[in-house]
Amino acid sequence: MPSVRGTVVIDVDTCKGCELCIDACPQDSLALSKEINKKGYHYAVLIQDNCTGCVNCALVCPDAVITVYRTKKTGKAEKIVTKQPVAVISKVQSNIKVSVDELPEGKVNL
Amino acid sequence: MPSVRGTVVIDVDTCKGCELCIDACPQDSLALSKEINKKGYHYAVLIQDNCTGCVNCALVCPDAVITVYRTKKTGKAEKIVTKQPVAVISKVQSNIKVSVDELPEGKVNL
Amino acid sequence: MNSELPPLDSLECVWAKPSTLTDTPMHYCPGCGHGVVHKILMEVIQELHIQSETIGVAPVGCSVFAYYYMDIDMQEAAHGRAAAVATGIKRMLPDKYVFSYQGDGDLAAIGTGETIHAANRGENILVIFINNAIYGMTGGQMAPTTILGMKTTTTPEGRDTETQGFPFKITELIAMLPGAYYVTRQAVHTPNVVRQFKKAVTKAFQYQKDKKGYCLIEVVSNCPSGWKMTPLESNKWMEQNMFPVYPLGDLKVDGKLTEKKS
Amino acid sequence: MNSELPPLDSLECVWAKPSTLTDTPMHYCPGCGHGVVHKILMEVIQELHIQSETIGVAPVGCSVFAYYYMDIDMQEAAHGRAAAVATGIKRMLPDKYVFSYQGDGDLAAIGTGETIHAANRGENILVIFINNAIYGMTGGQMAPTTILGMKTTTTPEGRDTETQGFPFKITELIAMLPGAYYVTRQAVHTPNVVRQFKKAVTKAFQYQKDKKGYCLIEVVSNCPSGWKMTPLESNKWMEQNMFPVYPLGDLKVDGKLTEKKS
Amino acid sequence: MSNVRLMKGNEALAEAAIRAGCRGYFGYPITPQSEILEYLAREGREHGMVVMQVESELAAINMVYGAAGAGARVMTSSSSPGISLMQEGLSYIACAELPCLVVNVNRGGPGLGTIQPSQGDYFQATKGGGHGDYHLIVLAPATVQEMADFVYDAFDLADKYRNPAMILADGALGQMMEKVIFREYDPKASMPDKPWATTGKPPTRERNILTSLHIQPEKMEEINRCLQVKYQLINKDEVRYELFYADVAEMLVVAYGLSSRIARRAVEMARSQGLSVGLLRPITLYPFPYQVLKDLAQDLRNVLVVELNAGQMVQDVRLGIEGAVPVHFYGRMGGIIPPPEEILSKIADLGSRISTPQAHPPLAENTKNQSANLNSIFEIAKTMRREDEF
Amino acid sequence: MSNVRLMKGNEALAEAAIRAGCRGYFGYPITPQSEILEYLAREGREHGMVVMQVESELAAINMVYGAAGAGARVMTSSSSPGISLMQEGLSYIACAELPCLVVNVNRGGPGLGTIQPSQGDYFQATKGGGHGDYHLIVLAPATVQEMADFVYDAFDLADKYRNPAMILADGALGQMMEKVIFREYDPKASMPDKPWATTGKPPTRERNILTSLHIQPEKMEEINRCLQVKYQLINKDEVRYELFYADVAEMLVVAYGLSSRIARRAVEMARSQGLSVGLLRPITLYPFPYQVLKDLAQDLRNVLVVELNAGQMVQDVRLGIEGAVPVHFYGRMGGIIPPPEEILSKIADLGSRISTPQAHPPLAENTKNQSANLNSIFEIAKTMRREDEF
Amino acid sequence: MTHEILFAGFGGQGVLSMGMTLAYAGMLEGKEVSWMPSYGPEMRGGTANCIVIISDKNISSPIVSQFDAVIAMNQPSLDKFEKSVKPNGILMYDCSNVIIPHSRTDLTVVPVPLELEVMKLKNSKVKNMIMLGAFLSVCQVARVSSVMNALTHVLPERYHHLLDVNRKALEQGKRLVIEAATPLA
Amino acid sequence: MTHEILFAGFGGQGVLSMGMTLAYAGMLEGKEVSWMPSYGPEMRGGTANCIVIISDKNISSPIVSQFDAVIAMNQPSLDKFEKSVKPNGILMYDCSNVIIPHSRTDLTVVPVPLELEVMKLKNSKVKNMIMLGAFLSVCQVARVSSVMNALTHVLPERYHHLLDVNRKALEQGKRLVIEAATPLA
Ligand SMILES: Cc1ncc(C[n+]2csc(CCOP(=O)(O)OP(=O)(O)O)c2C)c(N)n1
Ligand SMILES: Cc1ncc(C[n+]2csc(CCOP(=O)(O)OP(=O)(O)O)c2C)c(N)n1
Ligand code: SF4
Ligand code: SF4
Ligand code: SF4
Ligand code: SF4
Ligand code: SF4
Ligand code: SF4
Ligand SMILES: [Mg+2]
Ligand SMILES: [Mg+2]
Repeated sequence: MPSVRGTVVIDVDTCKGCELCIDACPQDSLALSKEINKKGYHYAVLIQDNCTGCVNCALVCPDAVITVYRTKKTGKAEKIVTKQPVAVISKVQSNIKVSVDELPEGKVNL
Repeated sequence: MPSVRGTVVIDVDTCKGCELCIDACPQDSLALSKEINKKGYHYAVLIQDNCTGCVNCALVCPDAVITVYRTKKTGKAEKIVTKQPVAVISKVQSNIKVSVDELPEGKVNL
Repeated sequence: MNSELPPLDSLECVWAKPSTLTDTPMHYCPGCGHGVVHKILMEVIQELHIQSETIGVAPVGCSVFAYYYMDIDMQEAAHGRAAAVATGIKRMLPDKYVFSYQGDGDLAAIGTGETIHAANRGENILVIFINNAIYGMTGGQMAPTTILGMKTTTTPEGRDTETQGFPFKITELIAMLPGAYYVTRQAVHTPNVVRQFKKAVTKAFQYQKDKKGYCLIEVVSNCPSGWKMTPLESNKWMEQNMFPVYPLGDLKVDGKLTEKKS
Repeated sequence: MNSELPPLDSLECVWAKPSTLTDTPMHYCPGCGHGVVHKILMEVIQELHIQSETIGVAPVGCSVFAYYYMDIDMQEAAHGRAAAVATGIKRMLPDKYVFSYQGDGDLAAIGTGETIHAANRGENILVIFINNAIYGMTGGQMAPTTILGMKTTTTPEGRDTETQGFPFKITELIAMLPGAYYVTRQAVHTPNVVRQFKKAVTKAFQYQKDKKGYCLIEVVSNCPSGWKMTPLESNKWMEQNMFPVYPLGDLKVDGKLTEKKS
Repeated sequence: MSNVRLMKGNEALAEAAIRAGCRGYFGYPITPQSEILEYLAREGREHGMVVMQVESELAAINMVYGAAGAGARVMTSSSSPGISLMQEGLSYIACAELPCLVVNVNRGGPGLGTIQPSQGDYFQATKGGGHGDYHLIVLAPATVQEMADFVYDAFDLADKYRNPAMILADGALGQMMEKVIFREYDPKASMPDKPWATTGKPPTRERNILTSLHIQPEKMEEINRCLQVKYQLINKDEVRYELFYADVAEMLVVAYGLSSRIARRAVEMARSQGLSVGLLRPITLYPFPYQVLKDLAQDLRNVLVVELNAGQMVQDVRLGIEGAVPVHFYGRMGGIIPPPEEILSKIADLGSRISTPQAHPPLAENTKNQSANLNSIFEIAKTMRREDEF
Repeated sequence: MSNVRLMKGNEALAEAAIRAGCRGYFGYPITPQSEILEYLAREGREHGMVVMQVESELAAINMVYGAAGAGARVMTSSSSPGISLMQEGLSYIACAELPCLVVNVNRGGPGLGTIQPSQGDYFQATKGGGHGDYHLIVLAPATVQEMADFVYDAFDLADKYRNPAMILADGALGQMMEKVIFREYDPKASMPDKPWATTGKPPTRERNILTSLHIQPEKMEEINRCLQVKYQLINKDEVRYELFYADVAEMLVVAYGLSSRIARRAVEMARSQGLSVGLLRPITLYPFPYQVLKDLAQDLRNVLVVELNAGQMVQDVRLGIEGAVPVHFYGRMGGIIPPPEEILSKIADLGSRISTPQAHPPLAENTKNQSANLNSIFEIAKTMRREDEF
Repeated sequence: MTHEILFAGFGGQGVLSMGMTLAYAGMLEGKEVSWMPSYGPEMRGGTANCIVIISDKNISSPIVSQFDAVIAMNQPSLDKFEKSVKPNGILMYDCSNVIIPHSRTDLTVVPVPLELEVMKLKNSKVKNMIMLGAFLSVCQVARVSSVMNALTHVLPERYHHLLDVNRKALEQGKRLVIEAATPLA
Repeated sequence: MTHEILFAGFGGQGVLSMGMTLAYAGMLEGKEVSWMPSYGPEMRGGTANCIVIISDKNISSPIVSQFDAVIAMNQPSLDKFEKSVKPNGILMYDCSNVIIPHSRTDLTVVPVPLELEVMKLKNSKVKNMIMLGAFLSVCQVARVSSVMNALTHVLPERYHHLLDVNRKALEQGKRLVIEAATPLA
């Protein structure tokens, strides 16, 4: 059992099952689920409890859906701000606003 | 007196008096005229009979108004074609033609 | 699985999505490098506390929707004109941070003139250049950086020099310009290169603060959809085929060409 | 003066205006390098007997009227687009000779994209690039190649890098592109450099015949009017101030960078 | 049957270009027309065509200039923003009188807009988006078959008049599939000699110069007058349109391209409901069938113009009708395509008003009761009825 | 008297830009307007303005986009071919609703053309040379004084409506000198807040996004409808024109910019000869004074439109007149400026015809007796009378 | 006779090629045909769809809002387009994926348990052909043989090894409805 | 009162600045003024010219084709513009460079032997000011003092050392015509 223990929380609804985290995990702690999420993807899940909290998976995750925790203080904690819910959509112009509703899912040709 | 003798003929009406030929002549054979031509320029003239036909003046003349002759065969003669009068202006399109009349004199801003 | 660990709130969070990224799920294809670059860029902006001083420019390309994800003021630019738009912003707001985020089609094809002249003027901006060797957004056509022999929808027989010319190494050209202060080529497909990339971004913003001039970070990246591969295949293919043509590393640091480069 | 010489018809003519130049007097200012370049270009075309196989492209700039003087088929191109127009012609007529004749504003400012991509494609054309460090035709504004400190109507205090960036050495960039086969920097202000220049032009047409690809001949030239000098002063100024920034010589021959270059 | 195929509009157009003897294609990808480039990259190259994806639309149009000047049949294609980038080049091409084909598969604008079908580029295509007095010959296909057929016609007209021709389609015509029959066409037979082309000056002729520069205004005016005479000839001889039921109609619907098909369905529905409605479909947008409208105007009570924009061709219709009867407008924008029912209800609405012809509303009519407060634009827009005249 | 100066139009415009609080100029040299850049490079920089000669017009307009988006008053200027290169950028700016000033010192086109004055870019300026449904606010100065004054007005209108404004001048107005008085103007007082500008998102507000991309057609249509409502407001509130003697005139001459001054002299001459002629000078070309024409039409017998082009504004005049009376056209092209006497003789000619109002001639009227043989275009053009309707 | 048919479902369910195959078949039988896809971005929770028109006469509008038949491959499509079927028209849907069924009573409704059927063929990619086969037995808009034929043209050559399984799926779908219909009769 | 004056000659003869100086002087006297150059290329054998209008009222057209006065600095200008002088107008020209003199008889014609005069001043660059001075004594369109004043504004600062010689030239021109006129009187 590694000296540093950690764990990850994955937002499975937003995960796209790209497997990059799985490939990046030095502990082989991750795998794809059998189930699919509501977007139709098999998502990443923690399959072993040997996670060291090394952050590798989080670094390569393109969708930023992995949050990593550790049991031991690293002294870096103050640098890491846990995601706060933020209001993301703004009325940007007197008469034109960009709303999230119009954001397409998946590839768009322009 | 140099072994090779030559001379130049200058189209004084087209000369713009830039003096580049004068500067380029190793024999100091050239100078600007006192008179002005019909364009208002003092033009280049041969002032000494020490021309060697070295072609320097002709090479640097931007307006190609100098013709150079030599007394001695150089073996290069066949490469040099004396200027033949050519018809220069063509009717280029069914309805648009470029005519020399429209060519401006001197700097044009576009 | 995690049953042996204490509950989350007794743990220390060591990595979380930066607060400068919005909660909007990204529209990118699974495994696409754009997402990683977005994430790191926003992480650096958060860490440097410059969210309120940064203006981003997203021209056309898959990342045209970047402003949905980046929680900063942003302008969408016409295809190829990001460097000009960024110049306009920066010249009016010289004390703000300005970056553009451009694809290879945008930066190295239609925007060649703007790209090179912004660098040559030494515009004090950061340009993030995603080189995925293809036009992702329009469905997989050849990009200027497409490597020889590579098949795309417009080079069905593979890119050949006769009609299509050579893979265009614009980053090498830009490094030669006196106005360019920091020019580097990075990637984001493994944890280590992501760490490198983050350093590069941090450095570039610092340079911009110090008014050093033009910084360019090329990211050699994948396009699983355009290349018709799985994300993992695409990363492997990228290492094997793109890195030889586009080797990673710094080309110019502190206004000086690196050894490697010459 | 010539009274001691035999009459002209008993002499041998060793230099005369090439028959490929029309009789139309050129509109250029006295002492302007454009005329010399025209003359040599047409001389080479005459000597190679390719008048009937050559198509020239003259974009906007002082040389926009080149087609009045060159007795060959010619197209006038929009400002900056000569490389694109030449590409269009060459691709339709691959066995003809195609050249473009461009100023520094045309080639290195508005036409940067077209210039670089034609080179990168290795278009089998010859580009003659007149670098006079100024916009001659529009009355003496700064060009991308204007040297630092040089006064023009748009840099009344002299070019400074802050607003205007650096003198843009596009020829050096082009030499780096694999599609470029022959890249050289020449001048035309003394008999000897004119001879050199003529050799370069001859070589470039030969390469084009052999389908070697893109050739670029930069001519560092004067603009007495724009610089507000006499022709002789301008040539001196050019030697003293421009040659250090734009040193003459070959940058790339037979597809290989020269010693000098690296 | 081998010549009958089910094809996307974009592909049909590309295939026709090959058959029309097009020797060069220069383009840059943009949705919704990248299939043209992609199809030609596959099929065109096989037929020896020079097919180049180049660095930009600007480069593309100028390569077309050079290549057309070299005497070849050549083309480019793009969609709205890309076509905007070509405006300088088009003005040069028109003035130098170079025949070529430019395809605009119109999408919703302005700006980056959407990729959905639109007719928002009508003005740009017909009035000249570039500088100076010039015109493209503009053909507006309404079917995939016409996407193919008009390629031949466009090249032929371009060659005949030494004038750039444009096919103005839209995203839907580019993407939809229909049956196409490729008619027999021999490019060699229909291509005129091009003695003006810059192919290298043989000793037997004087040199050819292609230019649009004429520094003396007198000369430039002469050039312009030549162009105008040419446009008059085109206006006299090349107007094309289709009329449905117009002979017995009180109301005339005018629409082109995709919207003409929707309108036609609506007209059919309206007639089956007993309304006296006809349809005019301009096929050439430049030259525009002004005279047809003028002739019809006598017997009409009402005109309805349907476009996928905010009202552009409606100006040409009004110029043709010259105030003889009211001209109404119905438009959708941004890539929205109205179903026939929507047009039908507009027809029915106007039909019921036919008995009381009203004065033609001024352009700003609908703003009358609106507050000038700009902050409320958003609210105003929400309450605006679509059939408002804007 | 210190504020009274004798200046070239280009210089007056540049000086006014400094006084109007313009903080950024991005441009590229082109005759006949390079003096604007040159003046600002001298004087503007002294006043702390960012004055940049950049790599192209394309770069310039997109720098304007960025800089305007950053909340500053900014501008660019060019002449015809350069303006054509800006069309994509203008469409983006219009859709993203960024206020800025674009100056077109129109020269003779199409193509490279001449450098002499022209009004050949009217369509491009007023109908939108770029793609999609958008409009610039277009002001047409006729004096050097107005070259200066309209800079303030253009910036104010641009800011008020968040819309790009254009000053459409011509080579003569740029090059001629007249007396100019720079009126008091406090940019700070007249510049509205720009809470939408991308200046960096403080924690106190949501982020600002400037875009013209709306991938869902419904959204894009909404954007378009907002724009159209804005244009209606502009049409309602911002139409500007000048009327001379129109109240008592049987014939109305319509002309703008330089040609309006020549026409005005001609009208004065005609009136002194007893002819009943008035003059309408549209000052805003967009919005166009349609309603004024409609109102005047009742009492007129005849309209003559004078332009330095082949007939562009005449279409807008016809749209306003709606067939009520014949609308004639007189135009010179390619940089030719007719003297007042030339217009006078046209007025006199029509005046004598006033008693027998004739049907409005079709557009192609003058080609009727012409052979369709294209080879003879050159000859036809030579014999064409200039007052032909084309 | 004119048939106006809408095919709708998630992107990736083969909705577009289903329509394209039918259109091609119509063309093979000498009819006028049009196929209009909803191109562009797949909207969040939206549907991909295409309109196919097959007619003896020229087709005026390729876009209509009321259909003779709607084939819905998922719940959102059913929800969205049920109302777009003309009175007495056909509504066909994959009932294995649907929680809220149809509600109109003036239609010929054909729910098809695609999940079940596709398992029989051990190939989830051919759902669309099963559905198309089923549709053909409800509505004789084209002969099955023409559709079989059409497949050869519509499938890119690199997929021609899948021709057989696609044809089987078609036939299975066709039988399905005939069988289902028999006991009812 | 409105004066419409045309100055014409070769480029380089100072024709444009002659007009500009007069226009400036008019402005200094509170008049409306306009100066319209023939900008653009100097045409082969053509003339540079400018139209100056000075008026008490607003100036409508800055371009006219008939002038109250024409000042021609060379033969081509005389040839071209003699016909453009209004009846009873003024035609003034440099007679030292003219071979074919004027022919109209309905004008006040003032031939000025500029070559001669300029030699007196030993400065060939001030021909234009001599001519302007001469014109001012024929036609009181502006006071000489205003023109003197105007010169300060019209001459770029780097040429201000030439102010004096220009003023002298003006005066010389003015005297010239007065003297010439005296014996005639
Ligand atoms: C003027 C113009 N031309 C073309 C397009 C279409 N277009 C949009 S993005 C793009 C290229 C995308 O490639 P890249 O810049 O490499 O970005 P990626 O999608 O690969 O990240 C093109 C050609 C456009 N929007 N505007
Ligand atoms: C689109 C466009 N922009 C600007 C111009 C004006 N213009 C004509 S030539 C020129 C630059 C001339 O400089 P250069 O290319 O260096 O040629 P040179 O005259 O110095 O030989 C410019 C800006 C133009 N004709 N077209
Ligand atoms: S990298 Fe992220 S998106 Fe990809 S599988 Fe892992 S958690 Fe999911
Ligand atoms: S934090 Fe490290 S060990 Fe834990 S799952 Fe992620 S990559 Fe594996
Ligand atoms: S040929 Fe040589 S020597 Fe003779 S004049 Fe010319 S430069 Fe002088
Ligand atoms: S170089 Fe030529 S133009 Fe110049 S002075 Fe000599 S002869 Fe005359
Ligand atoms: S198309 Fe390519 S670049 Fe675009 S989002 Fe998908 S994978 Fe990424
Ligand atoms: S302006 Fe300069 S480049 Fe142009 S002709 Fe004169 S000297 Fe030559
Ligand atoms: Mg890319
Ligand atoms: Mg230059």
